[in-house]
Amino acid sequence: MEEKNLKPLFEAILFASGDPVDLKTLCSELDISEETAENTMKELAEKFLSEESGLEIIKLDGKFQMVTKSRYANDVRKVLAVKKNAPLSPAAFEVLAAVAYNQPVTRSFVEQIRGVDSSGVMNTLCERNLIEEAGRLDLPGRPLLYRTTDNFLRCFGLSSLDDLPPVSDSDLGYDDKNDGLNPEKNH
Amino acid sequence: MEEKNLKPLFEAILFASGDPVDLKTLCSELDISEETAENTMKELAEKFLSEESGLEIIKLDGKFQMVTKSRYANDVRKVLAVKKNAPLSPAAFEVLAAVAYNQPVTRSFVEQIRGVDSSGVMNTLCERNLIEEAGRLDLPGRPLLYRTTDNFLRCFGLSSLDDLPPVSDSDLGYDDKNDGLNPEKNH
Amino acid sequence: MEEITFKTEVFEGPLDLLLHLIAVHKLDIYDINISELVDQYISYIKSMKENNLDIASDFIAMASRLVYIKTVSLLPKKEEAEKLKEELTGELIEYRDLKICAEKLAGMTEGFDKLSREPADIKADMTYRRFHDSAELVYAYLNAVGKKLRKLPPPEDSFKEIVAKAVVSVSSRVKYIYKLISMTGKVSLDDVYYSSATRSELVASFLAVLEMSRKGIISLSGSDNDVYMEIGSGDIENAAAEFDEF
Repeated sequence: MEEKNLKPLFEAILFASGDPVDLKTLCSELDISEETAENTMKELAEKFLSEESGLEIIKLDGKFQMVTKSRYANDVRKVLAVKKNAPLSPAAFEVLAAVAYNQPVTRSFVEQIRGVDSSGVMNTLCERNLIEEAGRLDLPGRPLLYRTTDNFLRCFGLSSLDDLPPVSDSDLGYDDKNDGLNPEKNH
Repeated sequence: MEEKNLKPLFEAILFASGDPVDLKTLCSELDISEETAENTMKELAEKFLSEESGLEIIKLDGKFQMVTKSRYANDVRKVLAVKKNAPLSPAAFEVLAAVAYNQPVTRSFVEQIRGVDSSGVMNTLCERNLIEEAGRLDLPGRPLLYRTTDNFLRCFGLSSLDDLPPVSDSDLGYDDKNDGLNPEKNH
Repeated sequence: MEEITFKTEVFEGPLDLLLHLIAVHKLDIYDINISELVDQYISYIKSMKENNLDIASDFIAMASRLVYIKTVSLLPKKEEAEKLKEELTGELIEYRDLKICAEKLAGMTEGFDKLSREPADIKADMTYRRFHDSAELVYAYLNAVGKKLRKLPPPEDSFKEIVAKAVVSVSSRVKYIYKLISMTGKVSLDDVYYSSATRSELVASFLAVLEMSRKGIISLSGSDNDVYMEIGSGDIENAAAEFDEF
């Protein structure tokens, strides 16, 4: 590998990794000497030291990591934390309702109800402390079960799950009982 | 906030976010004008364009994201032991095109254009974060609507949906004049 | 008919196959020669069968649609046939444009190599703090299960039946008509048509007469309003196997 390209490559690797990167892995995967790698990393670190950059490269226990300079931490946190105020999407509402009315449920049960992949939405709801894990189902693969949280009750002004507004079969438009939506039958 | 510090701060924010960052969020959280933000982002993007850097800043539908330059992808994947995703199938490209050019669309719309069942492909595209839910259509059965994601824009090198290549008659790509694909008759 | 040379090609669906046939056989997409297209399409489906390929129901459904258009276009009133052909042309053009767009997208995937990173762990408390009326949950739940309420597409079996009807009818009508002529020597076309109990039987009878006369199994004589069928020189035994494919 031509040496002149190593600096931007190292930069790309450190960026994409997030975690500290072991110099030994770098050397063996890119087939370069440890000395070359060490020098390249040093040059790269110097480049980032300038006032111009908001990032720096730190060395931890023989590994290198790209991080934001600490003086920007507060503003970074402020901007990134904005997400936490975002209202729920319609999809998130649907997943939340599917969990609330059928809990505890597996992810695939929710997906079966909605007919679409819902894993991203379920992760968000966990992160936002509206649903949580509730053990595993005793089936092959031992899938995770989910239930709603106390924070969920608070956000919807409910004192317990018994207060959930009822959804009747006629609301769902079912006359036929064999609709496959009955949770008991699905587990 | 002093303007001279904005560039490194933006760099730190884009780095820490990983995801695309909305310019509006930046402006409101940092209390700066949209013009200032736009200019700062432009300068920052230019800085990364140099051969020296392995990163670049791309614009996606009014948001900005820091990513690695594509020429380093193979080496980055090798060092970080990331498997490259399987390339998309021709069917996946068809579904993507159907969604991209007509969004938001229902699954049955896509299936009508293609003439074949497309649910499996659409689930895969959701999992790979190339399309996403976009509410439901106000029709009996309330079918889900789909649209393309910011990640779709990134993967196909588009700044916005307006950059989608046009479908023009001159592009029909048939050489034979007697093929019945005479553009004059088309419209 | 031309040798089937596209055994290894994979088609995304019936529309894809039709576009291929139209291009290969230089048909006019804006004025499709429907009977040639039907012949090409059916022979392709047959070759798929011979190669033991799974034939998706979509392909069979299109076959029956094409045969129907062909049948209708043989009727004296041309309007319906024109309408059906226009519909098909519209779908083909729409699909052709989609393929063009898909190919363009397939050629611009460099961005798949622009790698991002996991968001930094900023230790923010992401707990949801907005308040909602619990009635919103009911609404959301109804929406979530709404998908289930959607009229499900007919099961594959029901397509089989539609196709099977046409299939069985044509070959059974061939046998029936052939027997009829064999016994009486000369049969009026009208008699056959008027004896058809259902629309699908009428269509099948029409197709049967058409195919038999094309293959020379029967010959037609008489004037416009008074056509008679007689046994022709064609070999019913060889042809019979082919009818069963319909």
